[in-house]
Amino acid sequence: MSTATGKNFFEAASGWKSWLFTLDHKRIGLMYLAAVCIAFGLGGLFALLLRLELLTPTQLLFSAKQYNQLFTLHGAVMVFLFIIPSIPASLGNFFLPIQLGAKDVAFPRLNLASFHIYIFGALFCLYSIFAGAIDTGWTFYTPYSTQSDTSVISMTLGAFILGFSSILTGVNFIATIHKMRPKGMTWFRLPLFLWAMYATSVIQVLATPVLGITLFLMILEVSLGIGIFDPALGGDPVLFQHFFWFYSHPAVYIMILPAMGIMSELVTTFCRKNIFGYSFVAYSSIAIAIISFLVWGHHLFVSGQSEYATMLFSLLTFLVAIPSAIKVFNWLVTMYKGSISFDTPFLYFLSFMFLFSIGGLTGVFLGTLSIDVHLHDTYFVVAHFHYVMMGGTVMAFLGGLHYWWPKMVGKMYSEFWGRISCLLVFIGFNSVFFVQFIMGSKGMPRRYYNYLDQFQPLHAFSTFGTWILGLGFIIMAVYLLKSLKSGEKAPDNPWGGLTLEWKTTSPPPLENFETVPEITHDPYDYEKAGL
Amino acid sequence: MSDNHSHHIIVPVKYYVATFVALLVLTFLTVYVTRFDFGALNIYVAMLIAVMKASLVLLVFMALAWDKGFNRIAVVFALLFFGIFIAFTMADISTRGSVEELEAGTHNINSPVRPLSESSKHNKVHH
Amino acid sequence: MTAETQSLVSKGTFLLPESASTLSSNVDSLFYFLFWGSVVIFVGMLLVGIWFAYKYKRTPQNQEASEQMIHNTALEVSWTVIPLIIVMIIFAWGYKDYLRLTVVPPYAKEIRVTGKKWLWEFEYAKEGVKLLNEIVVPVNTPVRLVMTSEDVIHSFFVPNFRIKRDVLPNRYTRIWFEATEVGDYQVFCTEYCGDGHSNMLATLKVVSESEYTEWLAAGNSNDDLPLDELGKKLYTSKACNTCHSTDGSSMTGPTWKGLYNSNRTMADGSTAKADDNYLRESIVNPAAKIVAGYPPVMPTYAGLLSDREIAGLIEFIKGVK
Amino acid sequence: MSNAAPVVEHHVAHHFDTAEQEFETAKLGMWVFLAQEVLFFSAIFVAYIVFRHLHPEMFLEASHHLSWKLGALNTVFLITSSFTMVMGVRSAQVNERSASIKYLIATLILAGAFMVVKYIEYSEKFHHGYLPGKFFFGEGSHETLHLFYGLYFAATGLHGLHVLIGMGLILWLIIRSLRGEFYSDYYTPVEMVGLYWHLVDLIWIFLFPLLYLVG
Repeated sequence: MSTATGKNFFEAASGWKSWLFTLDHKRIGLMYLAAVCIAFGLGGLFALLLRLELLTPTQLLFSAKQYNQLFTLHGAVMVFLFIIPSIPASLGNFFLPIQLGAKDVAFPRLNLASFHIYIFGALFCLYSIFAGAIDTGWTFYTPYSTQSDTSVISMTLGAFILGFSSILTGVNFIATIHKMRPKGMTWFRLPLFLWAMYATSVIQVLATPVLGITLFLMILEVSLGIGIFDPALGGDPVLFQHFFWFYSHPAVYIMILPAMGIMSELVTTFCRKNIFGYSFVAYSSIAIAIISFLVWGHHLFVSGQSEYATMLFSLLTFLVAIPSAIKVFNWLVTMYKGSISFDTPFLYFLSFMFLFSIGGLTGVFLGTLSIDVHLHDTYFVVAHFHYVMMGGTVMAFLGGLHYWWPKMVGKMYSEFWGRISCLLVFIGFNSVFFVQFIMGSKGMPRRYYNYLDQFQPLHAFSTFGTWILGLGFIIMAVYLLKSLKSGEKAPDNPWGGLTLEWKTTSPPPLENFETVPEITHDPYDYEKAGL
Repeated sequence: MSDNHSHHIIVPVKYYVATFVALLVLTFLTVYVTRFDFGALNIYVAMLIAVMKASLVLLVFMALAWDKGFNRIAVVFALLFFGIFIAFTMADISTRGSVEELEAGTHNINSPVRPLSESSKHNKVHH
Repeated sequence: MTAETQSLVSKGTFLLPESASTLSSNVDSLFYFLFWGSVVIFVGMLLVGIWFAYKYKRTPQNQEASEQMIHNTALEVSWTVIPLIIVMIIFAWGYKDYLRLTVVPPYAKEIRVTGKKWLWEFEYAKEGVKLLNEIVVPVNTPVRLVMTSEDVIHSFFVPNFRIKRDVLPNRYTRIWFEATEVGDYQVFCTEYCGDGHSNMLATLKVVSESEYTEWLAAGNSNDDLPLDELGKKLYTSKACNTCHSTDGSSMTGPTWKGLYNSNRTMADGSTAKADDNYLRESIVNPAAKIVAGYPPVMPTYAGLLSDREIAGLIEFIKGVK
Repeated sequence: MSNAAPVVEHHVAHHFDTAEQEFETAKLGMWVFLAQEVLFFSAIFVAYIVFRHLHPEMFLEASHHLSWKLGALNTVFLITSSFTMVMGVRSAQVNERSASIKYLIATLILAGAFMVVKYIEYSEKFHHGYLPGKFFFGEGSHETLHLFYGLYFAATGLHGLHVLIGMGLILWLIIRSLRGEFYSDYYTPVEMVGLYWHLVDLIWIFLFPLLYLVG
């Protein structure tokens, strides 16, 4: 039905309804992108404020309760509103069908519905911020959450609703990858980003419903007191932790797998080289997805979980380190004998490699039982998961954002400012979080409003780092928004990428391709592509 | 890579009727067996019948018996992770506290702890 | 916030606080094994990365990859299998020490611990001693703590001993240690439990066997202090300062500044004058009168404070103006 | 039945190549969604197993408070409705529109009957104070009985919600069927709702013996 009019998808329709009720995966992806960026800004603001409070060992700006609300909201907004949908729902939505060579996702209306559900859930979360912000920590541990006088129900309801948005996106992507591949696009010709998205979707579909039912039971617990999580009524608070982490540990891989997918795209394009060990990288995504379901109990090593279960979970936790390590080694070797160009996206690739390696190696410390006893619930854990989540996922998200920005909006950003901001983000991030490893192993517990005076120099250093980090992000926001207005027009293939999105115009037409390209070789085969 | 050659399966009515009858019989059976006490096995008998009923519904009513590979895999994976959820949670619940009963040698732990008398002797030497 | 405990940051090794129990050195050796192992792997990868980035950067001469190396099974298998073996060794090592940390020697001395918002209560059942936010143990003696919570989940953490265990309501959890060095050690609550979480601290005093016996015999009294100084001491040691300020600011509970003999309005609308009897009742039976605007969260101190200590606190409150 | 309504022909959505691809994709999506549903209910079953393990005798007592007769009746209702549903789908497959509509209406009625019985059971429980958690004031020799009822209401309530959603979907099918939108080449929604409905039945097949019979 589409005609080769030369119009891109922006020009295909106009008016706010053409966005809010669009069935085009590209527009939905961009709306998600805007939404997650706003959520990131909000979560980042909370982070700046709570780090500011920690500049001194005692009260500086906020009361203890306000501080507790700040770190809870920081966690909840970053996890549920930003990082879970960050890559899959925005960049994934935009590029999954294009890289596949399809006209759209399998269920466009479901895709729109999941965006609307996301907005609806986000509104619930925002409402809860103004109606007595929740102070339970983003993990909602019982019985604290059943006793808290803050808006526990509206925040959990928000997270419950957001969960369905995530599930529906997962269903959609699985069906798309299975059924929408054009002729020639075999499983082993899929770009590695799609393998990662597929593995992510499997986790979204199989793990997120457990979060749904857990939060549902928790809402019943708070409102009706059904008692299964409440020790005062004969329930077991550790059971809540099992339920919660059955979702929330695999959720960590919902966050990192798409990031790993982006890494594979970046390293091949900017080294002009075929990926080293395609099948190992692809299968390791699936392996991570499956093993991720078997390790949730490592969050409960000191929670009163049985020692036998603890042993089992620790053993399996070590297994999940292997496929992650395989990926990192493969990316590193892909650089060998390449032609490496240090454009902004590749700088993010290097940042990811540096930071994610630290995050991964410190994860081994935490998986080790005797050491976890000491490090559990200290700043070491805070630093570890920020190195993985922010050093990993956010760096990859930014790498992907810069990589695909010209394709999405058809404009180039300032390369100079791109590199400056990447450098600031990298330096700022390390200043904030590296000292937290030391604080943690020295015994500083997390979620502390006041702390011992002796920790102040380290805390202050960390707080100064947030300002560098914040500056990096402000610069980024400025040059990206500026490029929308006055950026140079982007060529169709600015980086020399081989995957299908670079074979259509920037920005792509309504149905992605004027003519669907023929797929005759592997996604990163620079020899056959004859570039 | 769509499979254009496959056709919709139209299952003969007799299969549906037979399944329906079997389900009713099994429902009757599951109620009937509660008259007998198998002790701890009660739950397994009930679950066995429930699994048989569920398999009938899945295979015939939901046509998995004639369906494509992936739809079966989806079900298998859902049940697999459901099973893991139960097994691992129960691995905790049912073994809690049992490590307390361990004798120090069971896990080949060379406990660094000395008997009290020895410890107090040590103490005197120390000071 | 200050603590008279041994410094966590300045003492000890590069990354860990001073080790002071029989098992902490085991934990530390594995920690440093992992640490140096990680440093070697990380620096190795970093050097390889820098070398590649330098050698193969895009130049007019190097516009295309010089060789498309896409697979090497030996390499792939080796970096799958070798890490697997290494992590399995780490797992076994960690589990062995974990069991040592967990399995309590049967002849350990038992102390009961109760966590509640936001204080630690220690009860020596045999000796009939009850302490608040302070625990005294003899050196070189295994001690078992049997812990429970009265409200939400707390967690008992002694960094110098490398031990930590959650404290759950309606259930007992156990932890044990054998201190090897005399000194004062910091106890933290490490499971988030609300506004006073970061003030839920305690001091663990390790004393010599003889001092311990003396301490038990002396019955833990503060008889020699004047009343108001005793109150001042108790204000921090019994964690009153978690919820009550002396500078007029409103925390979880009302401030003590100008409290004495002031008129108080209760949540139910009644009023009362904050005289000695009112203060005493507020300490031993806090739920009897709740000042308007404050949550009814204060635990009772009946049995935890002697009459003289209560009198000391009242004297201290009188002095805060 | 308004068999007179002409067949409304279905157009394959623009991003699919063939009707076959469209159907297969929808079916695969539905199965993935059902996998999600299984895990959605999973935590309730896990909680059931955990608390049954911890309080076996309390569960024994509690299950005697439930009427196995009403439970069995409801089981028969749901199994029958599954049968009528599958016949409704089959009739659509072979272009027998009026039969399809009749079967769908039968399914709807059976689902309604299930909810009526559920209502009778619930009001009886409310009357005797067998309520979840803190509202519990029923009689019983175990003081943890409220835990069972917490689970009972969570499980049956959630299942009942699924039945209600299913009834809405079946009603929607009936309306679309009457408009002549389903025929042998296009009956995707009927098939999908059918799958969903069988899953609702499946869950009840397990809930019935676990809650009413095992003791």
